[in-house]
Amino acid sequence: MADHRLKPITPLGHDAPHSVTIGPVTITEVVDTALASLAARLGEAKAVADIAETAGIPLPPPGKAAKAATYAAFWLSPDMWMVEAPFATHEDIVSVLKPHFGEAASITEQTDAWARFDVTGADLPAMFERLCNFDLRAHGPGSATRTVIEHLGCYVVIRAEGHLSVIGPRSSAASVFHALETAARSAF
Amino acid sequence: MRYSGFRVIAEALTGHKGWKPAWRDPEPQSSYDYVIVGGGGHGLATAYYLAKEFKQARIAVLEKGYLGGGNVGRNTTIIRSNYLLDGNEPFYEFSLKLWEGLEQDFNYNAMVSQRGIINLYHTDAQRDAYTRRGNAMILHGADAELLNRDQVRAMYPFLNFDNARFPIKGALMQRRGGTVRHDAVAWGYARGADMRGVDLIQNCEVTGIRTEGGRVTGVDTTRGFIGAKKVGVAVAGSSSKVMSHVNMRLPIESHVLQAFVSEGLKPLIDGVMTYGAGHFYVSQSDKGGLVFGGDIDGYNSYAQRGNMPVVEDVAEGGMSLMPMIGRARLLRSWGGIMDMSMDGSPIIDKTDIDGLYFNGGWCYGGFKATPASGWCFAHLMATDKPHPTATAYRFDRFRKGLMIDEKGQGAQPNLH
Amino acid sequence: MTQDNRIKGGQIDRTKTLRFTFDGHPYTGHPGDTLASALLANGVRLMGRSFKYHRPRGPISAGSEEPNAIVELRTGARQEPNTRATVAELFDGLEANSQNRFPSLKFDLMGINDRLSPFFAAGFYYKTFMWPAAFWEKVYEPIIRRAAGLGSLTRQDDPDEYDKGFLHCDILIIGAGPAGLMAALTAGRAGARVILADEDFRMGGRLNAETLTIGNHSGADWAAETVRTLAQMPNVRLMPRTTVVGAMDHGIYAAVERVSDHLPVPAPGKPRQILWRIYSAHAILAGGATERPIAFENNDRPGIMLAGALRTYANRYAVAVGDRVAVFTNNDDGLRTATDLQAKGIDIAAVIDTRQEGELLSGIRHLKGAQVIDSSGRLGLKSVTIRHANGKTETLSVNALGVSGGWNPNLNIASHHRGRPVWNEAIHAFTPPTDGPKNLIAAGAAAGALSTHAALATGAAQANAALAALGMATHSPDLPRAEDAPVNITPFWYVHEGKGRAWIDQQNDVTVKDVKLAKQENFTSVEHLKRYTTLGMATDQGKTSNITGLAIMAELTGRTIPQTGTTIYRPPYTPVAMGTLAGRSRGHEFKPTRLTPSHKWATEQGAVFVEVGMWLRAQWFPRAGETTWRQSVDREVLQTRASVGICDVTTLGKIDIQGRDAGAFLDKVYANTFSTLPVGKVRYGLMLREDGIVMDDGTTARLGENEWVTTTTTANAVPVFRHMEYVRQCLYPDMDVQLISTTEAWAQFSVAGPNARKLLQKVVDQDISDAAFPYMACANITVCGGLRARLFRISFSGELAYEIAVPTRYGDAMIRELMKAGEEFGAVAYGTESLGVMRVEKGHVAGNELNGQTTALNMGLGKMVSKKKDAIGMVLSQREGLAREDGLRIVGVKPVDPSKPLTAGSHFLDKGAAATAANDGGWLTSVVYSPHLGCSIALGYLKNGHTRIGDRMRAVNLLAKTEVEVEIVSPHFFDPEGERLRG
Amino acid sequence: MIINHPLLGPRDAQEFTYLGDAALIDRPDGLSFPDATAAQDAFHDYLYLRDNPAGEHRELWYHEQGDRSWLVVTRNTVTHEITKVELARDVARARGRSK
Repeated sequence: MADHRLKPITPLGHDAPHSVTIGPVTITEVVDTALASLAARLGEAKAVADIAETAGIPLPPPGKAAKAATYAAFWLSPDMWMVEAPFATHEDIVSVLKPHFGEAASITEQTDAWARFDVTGADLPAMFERLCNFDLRAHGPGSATRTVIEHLGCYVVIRAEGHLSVIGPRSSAASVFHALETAARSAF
Repeated sequence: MRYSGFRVIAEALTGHKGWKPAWRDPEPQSSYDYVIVGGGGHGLATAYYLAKEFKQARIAVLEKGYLGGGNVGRNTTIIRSNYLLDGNEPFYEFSLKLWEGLEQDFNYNAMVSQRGIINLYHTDAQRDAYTRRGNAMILHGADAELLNRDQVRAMYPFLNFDNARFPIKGALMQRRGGTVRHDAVAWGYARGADMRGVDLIQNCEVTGIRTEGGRVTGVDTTRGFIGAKKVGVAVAGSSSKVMSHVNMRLPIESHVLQAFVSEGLKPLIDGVMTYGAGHFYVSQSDKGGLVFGGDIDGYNSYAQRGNMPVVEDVAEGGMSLMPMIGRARLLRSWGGIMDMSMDGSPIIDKTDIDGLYFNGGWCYGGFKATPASGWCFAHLMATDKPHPTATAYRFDRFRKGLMIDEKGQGAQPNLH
Repeated sequence: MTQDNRIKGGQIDRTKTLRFTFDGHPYTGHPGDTLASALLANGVRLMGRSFKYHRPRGPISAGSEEPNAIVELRTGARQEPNTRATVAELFDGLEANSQNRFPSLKFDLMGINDRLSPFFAAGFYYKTFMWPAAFWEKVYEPIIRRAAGLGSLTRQDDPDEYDKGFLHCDILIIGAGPAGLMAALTAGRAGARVILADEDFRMGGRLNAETLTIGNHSGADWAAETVRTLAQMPNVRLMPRTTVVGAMDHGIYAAVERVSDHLPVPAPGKPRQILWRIYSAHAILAGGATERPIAFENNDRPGIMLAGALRTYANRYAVAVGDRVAVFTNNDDGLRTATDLQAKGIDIAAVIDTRQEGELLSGIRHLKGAQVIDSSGRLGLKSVTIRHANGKTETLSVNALGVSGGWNPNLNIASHHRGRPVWNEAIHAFTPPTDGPKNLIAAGAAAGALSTHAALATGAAQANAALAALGMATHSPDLPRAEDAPVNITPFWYVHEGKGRAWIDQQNDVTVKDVKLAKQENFTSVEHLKRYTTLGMATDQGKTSNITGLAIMAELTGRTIPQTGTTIYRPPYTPVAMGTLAGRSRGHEFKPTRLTPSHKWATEQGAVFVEVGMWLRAQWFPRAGETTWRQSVDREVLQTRASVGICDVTTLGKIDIQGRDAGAFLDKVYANTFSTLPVGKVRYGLMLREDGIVMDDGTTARLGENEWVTTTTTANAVPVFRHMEYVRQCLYPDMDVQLISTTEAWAQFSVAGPNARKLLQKVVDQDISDAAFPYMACANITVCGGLRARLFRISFSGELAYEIAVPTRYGDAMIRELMKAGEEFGAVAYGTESLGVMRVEKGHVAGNELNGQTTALNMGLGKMVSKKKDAIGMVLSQREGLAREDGLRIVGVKPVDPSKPLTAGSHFLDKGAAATAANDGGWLTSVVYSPHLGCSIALGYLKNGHTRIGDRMRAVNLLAKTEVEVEIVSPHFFDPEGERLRG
Repeated sequence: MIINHPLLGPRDAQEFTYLGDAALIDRPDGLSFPDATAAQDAFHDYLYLRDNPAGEHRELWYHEQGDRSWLVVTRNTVTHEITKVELARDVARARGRSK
């Protein structure tokens, strides 16, 4: 990371990530991941797949998320993925990815477009059935979808049993967090 | 028979034995001078004015179901003339003036009640737009006032003034706006038309329109062929269906609009109110039900029913505007088919076929237009000239770039 | 009062006593009671007044079909009007009050209406109150409105919370009576995901109300045991207190769960109710049936009930509604009331059976071919008059009468898609339509299978049908033994005898006479009948009245019932609280709030915020000593133009456009040409809709050969992105273009004013001299020692200006850094007001001018529409109505007297012209106070405006009855040559 | 309503934004006409006139709160039954659209 003098704040406006525990669940602001959208240029789907495989970037099919050693990704739209990488090493993620893909893909920094909240704990379906129409009881780890939470388009990525991420628009971080907290209080 | 308070008293004292049918159920004749397709508000009003104002005879109204069973029987009963654009405002003001004398004119109490309508605004830009509109209304001879927040609060202190996502800043008010008992409009026109010799033929669906040498000769119906010198189509959501009989494609899509009524409540809301930060408008009927609605569902539909997203959207608007209605219950919902036009404004025009006239594209604003629509359509059919207040309602305005787009949404009917 | 009418048995918990009040009087009841059952236990039969005639009324039912016993439940802000006492669960401390009466329930002055009833026949109001015309609003209507309504709202904000939620299942089963329970058992054992929803707080349906047996158990015990079994199944979700209120498209059902209505107050954080959207592959309607009354003279007195309800009160709630009871029936089911009640030790005066045929009950006075022709008892039933088959009349002293006219299947949900119910001659009732919602099937009484055995059998069969359709294994369970009595019914809708009123719709006071009058006046279509008489339009939605009214109309017109038709059932099945439908979207949570990256800092500065769509933006930044907003805004503007100002412009939409065809793509979506734009440059673009009207404007920067960033207006960020995807996917699918929104990814600040470069150079790591970074340049740069950023030299204010973007997480630090760097220049932060002032001074269009009704020509930008390429909107923008030279043009407006303020929305009139539409010249779109010009200035659209520069006109605001003489000027008030922004 | 997305399976229609008749895909080329009148005639018919059938209707829906795919949905406007869902991009290509 370049040695500049600016200090970041979290999506909720704090110096450090915020966290709250309600009943069996904990909701935590997560800022340790860099994000970039990766879109195959027209006719380059195969090339992008090959490069990604070499670079260790998983490119999961629609509705899915996948994780490899350094990179993880979830599907956004046809021929487009959100690539996740450790923030500490990939702060300027576009600069890291571009050399791999060259003109085969369009890559756009998305780290700060989103606010990520990880929700961990037992009985998450009981909470999420009050938030969105994503059927957690029928989807396991590795599923990812965009859904609507209190009018906001959010991605829900199931990381593991009892662990998922809600990734919502950064400007509405407080609204997303409020919705999560409220649903947890209602359910538990 | 003439209705009056004396008559009601006299009948009450003699066991109501003297009341006559409100209208006949005639068998269709083999031909008429005028056939109006559609026994809704607009069709009935057209027949009424053709007979009464334009002294025409041999008129029939053909209705596929029962009289007044379309949008005139399923709407939120609002009347107003608070339009912005030159193409619209004179017409709706004409309509409002007709409402003001309607009951005495057709001898039926339709409960025309001018308790006022307010359109709330929540931003400076909305205020500016309402100022523009209010001025346009007054320039056209209508009434308009701009209320500030305190004036609105004095009228409706229970609105959400203190905890709102989009605070109320004021309102455009038209005091002459209000509500009308919707069914009674259809019945009043029907009875008035029937009394003047118009044949109202129910359960008679038009299945074809016959032409000869570019001229209309009559209509095929489920009750046989009925000849006509002139045919006027006023079928709202079924416009495209009926006009497809002559292979006309229209600048219209049919969409479903839901509306709602609550359980009866003691009086809360005197006039009509629209929310400027959500899709919600409301009035309270004389029986006590809150009558309210919002946006159309937004997809082409002939199903006369809607889905949950709009129900919830409307309730969210209502609760945000008036958090005191949380414990009032929604009692009934209904869905009507709206003839959504490409610019949100109607068409009252001739067609390329001689003797075939079209009235449609009313979107969800047709109820308030009923008297003027009937009058202007009758005028057009009787004289072959558009009524002065309806000159802009032509098919060719889209070709010429003369759209009447109050909302500025362009050629996308579901946004109007 | 004590619970004098409480008898043995029932499903109430006598170990606990609950205290409650009705109209202020204290009573007691037990858990398991409803408000109605507890009141009846206490001997209270009178619970309400009817709508029109204010007739004294008691409950006729024990369920959600109740028209009469409706009360205001709770007090204060939680007061719920029109609440059915028959389904309101009793809780300790419950307070209820009667409604629609004055001064008291027993003595109601409006009861005068009952005496005047001949004058209030159906539709009377359509025939009078017309003269004089002005009297309607002033005299007649206020009187009518005062009498309107039933219960009241307190006008206080609802203090409770409501949730919404989403559930998914293979099979939704609606109703947990014998059919629903059996269906759930069958489907649950097969492994299907099942939701079993029931409106009652105790599952079991009629099994709880009857003395029937299933196998070796009582029905109620079998139900309880089955519920226990189902509760053990992880794939079955039991949802008591949950009413499925509507069938939507494609297997979606709306349901309302009453989470906290049985509690005095919801627990903290818990909702009062939840609106569930249930996504089902299949659904089974097992909602039972509703008994219907028989209309006879004075059939509405408290104590006259549906026969089945009398059994419910006795069997389930252990309440004897009366100690001497008669039964009036046309079918065998009514006989059960007599035998059940007699078994409870209640005196049965007689069973009045309209049928001539059939066996007589033993041990009960069973009168065949008899009818009840009248009743007495002002506030409660005292006697009924019967006419025997032989014509003789007899008066029986009774205090309760059970009436059964047969049972109507609760098919409502099945006809929510407008399918027409099917008349069934065997049970003389409508059964569900054959063209109901796809994948919805009915079982049990809802399907017309009225015996217990038939309910169990159809429940299992329909569950198997659903399982088979799902491709799951079916199995036929051994059905437990249960009664399978035939439905012996001879239709009998109303007693023809008598001159008085016989009620059909009790709440709305629609009587047989009203139906006759409707017939007489040719309101014979079912819809006309309903609308003319108000039949079925009360809070009970006609559950006990619609079919009866219809049948009477059929009889009067000589048609069959199916010929006469049926009205369409519409959602909701039972009324739903508005709060429930709104969920959490109310108050500040009505819509999400979007905050700008500098929000925290702006809050610290004491900024005043304004809603801009979902965004909250700083409107202005007051400083100490400033008492009006104008002082703050004038300062911000003057200081920006004098030195430098900083504004958060993050809210503008940003779309990252990449791909080999990005330039060609932009040429399609913008009216002007972009493909020729060099790398490192920015260009202003005008986007048209296909109809030629301006859709949006903004700048597009070319940061690399195939990398572009487009900005949109704040309001149009979402529609423009959607439009671009439409063009990309639907119109030009083989263009190599990739789009993604970066609106939120970058915090973007405008730095404007003569000292903008000096300020920025302190922050930017690269050289940004005019030579290195000229007007309309753009580049990827770094700031503050290495943070990557984007810099655009563009200006909305007309000043030397830049927009600088950094990753959003640094937005807060960046605004602080910029303000610090600007200290030496006296830099100010400015908000949306100052932004507006400066853009009007420059004649830039914004939302008020870009209102979806205006063209490029109107905006004076007609030349931007290239006719050399085929862009969206190019062709239709040339239509005669849009291309006319004498149409509206944008102009600047100044008051001739600088002290006169202008008002946006004022219209232009020529001097001396009358205020009529014919003279309307256009209007003022945007008005600001220009501190530079020292007066109010405006932009406006004026007919032929480009030919009228220098003219004097009037700007009239008829709403405020003001007018100002104005001069029409160029819209470019400030620095028209644009020298400052190139400085 | 539920739209069976060709890539994502059943999705609530509330996630989508509706545009209208899928005939909008068949946009004329504005430079392909002999004169302005012919161009305007063609664009008028294209933009403003609709079949508006009571029955099967092919229409454009945008998965705004999902994957941003434009879809062509074949839906009955009387029953709301959906019989086919395709990616609009595939439909456009099949109808000969390219760049």
